[in-house]
Amino acid sequence: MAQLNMVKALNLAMREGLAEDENVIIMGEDVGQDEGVFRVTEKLLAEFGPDRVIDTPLAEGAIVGTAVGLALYGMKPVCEMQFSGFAYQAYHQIEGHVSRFRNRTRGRFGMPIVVRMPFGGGIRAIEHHSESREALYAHNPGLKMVICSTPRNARALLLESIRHPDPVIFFEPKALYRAFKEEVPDEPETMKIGKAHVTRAGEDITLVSYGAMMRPVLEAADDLADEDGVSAEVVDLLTVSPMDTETIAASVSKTGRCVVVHEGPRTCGVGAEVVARLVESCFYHLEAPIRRITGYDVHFPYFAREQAFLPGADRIKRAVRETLVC
Amino acid sequence: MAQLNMVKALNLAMREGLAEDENVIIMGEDVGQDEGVFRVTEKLLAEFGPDRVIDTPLAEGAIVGTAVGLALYGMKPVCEMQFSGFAYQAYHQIEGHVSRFRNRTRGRFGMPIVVRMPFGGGIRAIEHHSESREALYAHNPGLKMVICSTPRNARALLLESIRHPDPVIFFEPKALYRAFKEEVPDEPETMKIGKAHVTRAGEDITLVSYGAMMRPVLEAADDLADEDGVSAEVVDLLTVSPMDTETIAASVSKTGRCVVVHEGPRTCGVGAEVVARLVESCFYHLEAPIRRITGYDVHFPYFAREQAFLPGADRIKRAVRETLVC
Amino acid sequence: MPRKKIKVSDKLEYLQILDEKARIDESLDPELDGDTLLNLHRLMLTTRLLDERMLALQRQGRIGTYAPVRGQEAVQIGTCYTLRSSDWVVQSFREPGVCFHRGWPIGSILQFWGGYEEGCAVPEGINDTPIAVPVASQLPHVMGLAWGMKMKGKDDVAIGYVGDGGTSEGDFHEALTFAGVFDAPAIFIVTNNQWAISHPRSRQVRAATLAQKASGYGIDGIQVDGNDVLAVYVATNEAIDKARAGGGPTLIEAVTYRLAMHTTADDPKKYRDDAEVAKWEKRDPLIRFDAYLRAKGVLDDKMDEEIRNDIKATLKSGVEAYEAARDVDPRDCFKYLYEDIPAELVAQAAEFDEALRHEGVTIGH
Amino acid sequence: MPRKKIKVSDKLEYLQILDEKARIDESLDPELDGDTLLNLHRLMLTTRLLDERMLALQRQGRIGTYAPVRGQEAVQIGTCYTLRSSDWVVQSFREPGVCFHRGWPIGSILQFWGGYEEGCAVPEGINDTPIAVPVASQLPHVMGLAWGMKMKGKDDVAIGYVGDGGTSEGDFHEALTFAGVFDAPAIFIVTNNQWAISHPRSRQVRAATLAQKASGYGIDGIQVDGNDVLAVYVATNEAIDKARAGGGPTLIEAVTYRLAMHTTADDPKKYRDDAEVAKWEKRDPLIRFDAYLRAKGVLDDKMDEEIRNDIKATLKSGVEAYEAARDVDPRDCFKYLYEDIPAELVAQAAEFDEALRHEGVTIGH
Ligand SMILES: Cc1ncc(C[n+]2csc(CCOP(=O)(O)OP(=O)(O)O)c2C)c(N)n1
Ligand SMILES: Cc1ncc(C[n+]2csc(CCOP(=O)(O)OP(=O)(O)O)c2C)c(N)n1
Ligand SMILES: [Mg+2]
Ligand SMILES: [Mg+2]
Repeated sequence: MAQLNMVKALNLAMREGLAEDENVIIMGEDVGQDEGVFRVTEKLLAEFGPDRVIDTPLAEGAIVGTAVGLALYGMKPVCEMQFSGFAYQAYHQIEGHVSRFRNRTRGRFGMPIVVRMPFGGGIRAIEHHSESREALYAHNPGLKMVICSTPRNARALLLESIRHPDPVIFFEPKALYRAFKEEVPDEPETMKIGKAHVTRAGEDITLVSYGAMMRPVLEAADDLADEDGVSAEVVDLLTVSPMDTETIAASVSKTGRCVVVHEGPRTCGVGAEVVARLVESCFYHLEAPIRRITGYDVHFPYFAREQAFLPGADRIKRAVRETLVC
Repeated sequence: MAQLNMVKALNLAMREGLAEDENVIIMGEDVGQDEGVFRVTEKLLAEFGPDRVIDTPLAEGAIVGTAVGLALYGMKPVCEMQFSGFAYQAYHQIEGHVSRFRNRTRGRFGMPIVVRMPFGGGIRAIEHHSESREALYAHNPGLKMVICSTPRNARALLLESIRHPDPVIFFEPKALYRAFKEEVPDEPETMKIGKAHVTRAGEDITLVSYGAMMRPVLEAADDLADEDGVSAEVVDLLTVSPMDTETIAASVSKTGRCVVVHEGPRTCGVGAEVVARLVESCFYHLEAPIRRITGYDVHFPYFAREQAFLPGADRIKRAVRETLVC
Repeated sequence: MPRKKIKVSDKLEYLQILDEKARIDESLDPELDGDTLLNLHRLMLTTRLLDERMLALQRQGRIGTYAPVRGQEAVQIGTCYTLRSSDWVVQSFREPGVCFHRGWPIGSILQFWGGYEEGCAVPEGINDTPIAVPVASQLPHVMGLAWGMKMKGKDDVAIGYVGDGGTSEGDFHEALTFAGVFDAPAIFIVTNNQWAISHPRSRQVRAATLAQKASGYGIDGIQVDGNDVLAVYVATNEAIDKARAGGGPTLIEAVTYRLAMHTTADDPKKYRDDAEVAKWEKRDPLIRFDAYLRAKGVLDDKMDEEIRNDIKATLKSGVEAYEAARDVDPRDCFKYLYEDIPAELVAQAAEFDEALRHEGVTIGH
Repeated sequence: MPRKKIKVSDKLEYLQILDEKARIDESLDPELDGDTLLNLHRLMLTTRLLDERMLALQRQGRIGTYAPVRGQEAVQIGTCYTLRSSDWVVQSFREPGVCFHRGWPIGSILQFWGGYEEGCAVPEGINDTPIAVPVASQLPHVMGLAWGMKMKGKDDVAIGYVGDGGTSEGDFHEALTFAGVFDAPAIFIVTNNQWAISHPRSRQVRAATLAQKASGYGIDGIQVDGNDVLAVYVATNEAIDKARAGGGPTLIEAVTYRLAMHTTADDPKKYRDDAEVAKWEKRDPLIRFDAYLRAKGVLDDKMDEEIRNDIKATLKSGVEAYEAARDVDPRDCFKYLYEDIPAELVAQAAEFDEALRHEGVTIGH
């Protein structure tokens, strides 16, 4: 067991993926010599050589589009988008081909591609470097949309994603890259895609979230226990799509109340989907309206204003308190 | 008053837009000489000349990206994406610039751009020609997302969109292009963006929909009245974003029950947003779970299978009946 | 010295072997044997007759909108004729001739235009991708496939098709950029048929040729008479041989003409003159090659009739196979989306099931 | 005739006027007057000193990550020097020198890197776009602006900047394609500083020059010594004059070097040799021009000191203006999104308001 931060944990998963399957390759802008702008691909070029860890020219569409061709030829490309804000340049390849090939060819050609991208705010970055648009991929049939939240699940989910036969959009909460360390098993560990995780058990209310927002959510849950004697259950979606309705519905059926938290814009976001599923699956257990604490439907502000903008524990606590008195 | 189909009504709005403001231009693939693959731009080149109605090379990114530059220079480009399925090639321009310029420049440069695109299934077209992904644009701050459903509102909303100071993504339900005619006033008529329309008043349940799905929804409402004596109120969103929460909440506060219908994928779709808003705004009036009758979270099938796939009146009626017995 | 000329790619050439009057340039004659020549003829004729049959089927409502290929047969057959089955073909949406030669059943080709995913279910043993609808989006796949071959140490090649219109898309640029940098055994065929729906080649880009784009990527480019199957054959095979030998990518612009409408939903009279079409009718690649073969004594009326009868029989059984397979299950949209169907889709599939049961939906057309 | 050479753009040239030893090619000397020469010097020096100040501010935590421009001053100043205020400049994200000359207040330039949208609030009267972060995405805007000018019958031009890395993006290709077809008065400056973060120019595209890409679009291209402000000046002005006269777009590749890190978050030691940097240090555009001006008698120590003092004063008051304006209201993210704030955003704004009130959030840094 090693204490790793998320960057090292993700790096470990890629090293394992490269080592266990010669068809796995890492490709993207600055992932080789530079070891990634966040150093997530550290030492991989040195260890596996330039045929496995590949610096590409600056064109996201071709990174993903080339990966489609590589996957057709039996490779398993792990692509990096330097920031999720530049994945739109590749969106037509993701929507048009990555997500469709297996279905289109009636199973003849799968797309075992991972598209990794750092997302979310909080690191004082310039415009286009702080957005959270997981909903775009969740809305797109044929993709799995995975978001890690701790070093251990980052490693386990990324390794699973690399092994996965279908395309995975893998969002990395960059605010957590070096935020804390966690014990990560030495032996390859994976977690199933499509399973949410009850991070904290509770009785009075369910908090649903994922990614970097798990931190203020857990902080809020602790505070609520201390300050209000409220027992909040916290569910980390981990896979945003396909969503683990069962786990969130089981929790909310028990607690009767729910607040869902994410950074991305509210309208048609993952929060809306959580609410809709809860209404469909446990309407009669709901004792109060479900609140969404999310990014507002505006552009993520430049970094001088970002801390004020990002949902924090205080906002979550207030929503919980308001929900509890309903 | 003339009886017009939707194609003619949209054409009228563009003619009016071109005539009243010399900064308005129409641009896109095959919009000039060919008059659009659906003939929506019929006679516009002949009438306004090649400086106002412009055939472009085949590159959606540049159509929208060029429009950004034109808008900066004071023009009002009305861009056509030949099908919404090819707008992903321009998504980075829409997300990255069209939706951001006013905010980014603190109001110095607005983006009075309309991006028109036919969407939705039902016309026996090949792959990528039948999708409904309005949610992508609704989720994107800084855009208005408008969807017409009849010739009259098509004309009124498009003319309003052309005059609008902010970018409008204008979805045209191609299945309705020539489906029926409606009286369209001779005098320029507009409708406000951001207002939903109660198309049919009722008491027992609210049906929320938009675009081509309005047809089976209204058919279902009629049938329900005839067959079950059920009085369904039908709300046509018309603007998907910003959504007119007030109108749908008022309706559901009255009826206590709701079914929302759209063609696009369910997860993180507009239906989820409608449900989430109703839960937030009229939870205590809800007497039954809100059902979503939508496209499934799979790829829209090729056309041999599309009629089976598309939500129809029968599916809607069953959902209503199930909701009414809750 | 300070204001100096920069030398760039003076290698760009135009190649024609069999001219419009069916005269051969002996110095360039690839001297193919009689069987090969006849086979090229047979394949071009198959493409032509298949195309005509598709148009008829469309008019009869037995398939949907169709994109005809009349006039472009030499590009299709000349480029794919010598490919191995271990090579990969990445088609655009107007390559029925290529598909046929690569072994796609006629029924399968019909299925795409009939609205069946089955038409994209690439038959086992065929290393091709199915029709790609978003223009030019398939070109990065060519590059990826070719690069995979190089990584795996194979001497195979990947060949991809795009139209003149498609060369304006960003995907074209990015694919060729990558192909050059990674020196991939990729061959990009631009079928310059002069039109992108209603948009003429001259307004697609201001450059005089599309082949000259190659220079910007540091790769070889050549322009060929796309109505001369021998020129197409020779240029492609040079590119293939070079790629197999590790010589990297090539861009081939094949100059031809779309004699018919863009698709059956299109009316070309709105944007082009009959006179232009008539001019190109005279350059029909089949007429030219037919005349050459007859002059050479490789083909005569009797053989031609036999070939036609053969083709008609093939088409007939293809259409029959297509029509026999029209009864499909709409519920399989859930079946192939992922390797394993996730729980939430199991629930949605059940919902769909129930809906269909209630609606008593007729399956197929 | 059948296998014939195709002639393409033999116009591609490389231009250098002032060589690395500060020797001028008299035949190419634009013979600028002393004031102009001094102004070019002053502007390059301002760019250099501003850049140094930014790096210092970043190290002190007074701004965030910054993308330095050291070594590229001649490209910036030479390309924008003669622009009119009615022309438009579309910057990338590494053009502080251009912004300064165009009239952007230093404070405004600092605000972008300090994390304030105010740094993108283009000052009234300036016809420029703000920093564009997604690489190459700004190039279609150049084309659109230029086309607008043409439509409106103006003899203005639009000039846009992109890096060597940016030339690989689809947006580059599409913008130049459109510019050629619509013959827009657009000038595309490729600042080839040899690196795109860690990716070297040689691996960005296999072509020997970036300028030769012009041929694929049927437009003029030229490569200039980007460390020679006179060459940059002359090449750009030729392009500007041509564009004003209706001669259409030009692609200019300015060959230079990014002497510092990609951004302050980058460590170039990971991917390039000190020796390479040292080689380019010797080609520093400021050293070369300084030597030339002194030899010519246009500049001496005293004048240089005066100029430096002037610049320092400007920078000082710019930094002060920046720091004085740091107290901003985060709630204005709702204010500028649309011309009129929609009802649903009014509600969300109220929610935000309340949240801030409860949290007692400190505004600014
Ligand atoms: C990205 C994209 N945009 C638009 C279309 C609609 N469309 C289909 S074919 C076509 C023209 C293609 O022209 P070209 O590349 O020359 O191929 P051709 O049709 O001549 O074979 C267009 C615009 C599309 N399929 N994909
Ligand atoms: C579309 C996009 N992809 C990736 C990035 C991240 N990124 C920022 S600058 C840069 C390199 C740019 O290189 P170049 O175009 O040569 O400009 P330079 O940095 O040398 O000025 C990259 C990859 C981005 N900003 N936009
Ligand atoms: Mg064409
Ligand atoms: Mg660079």
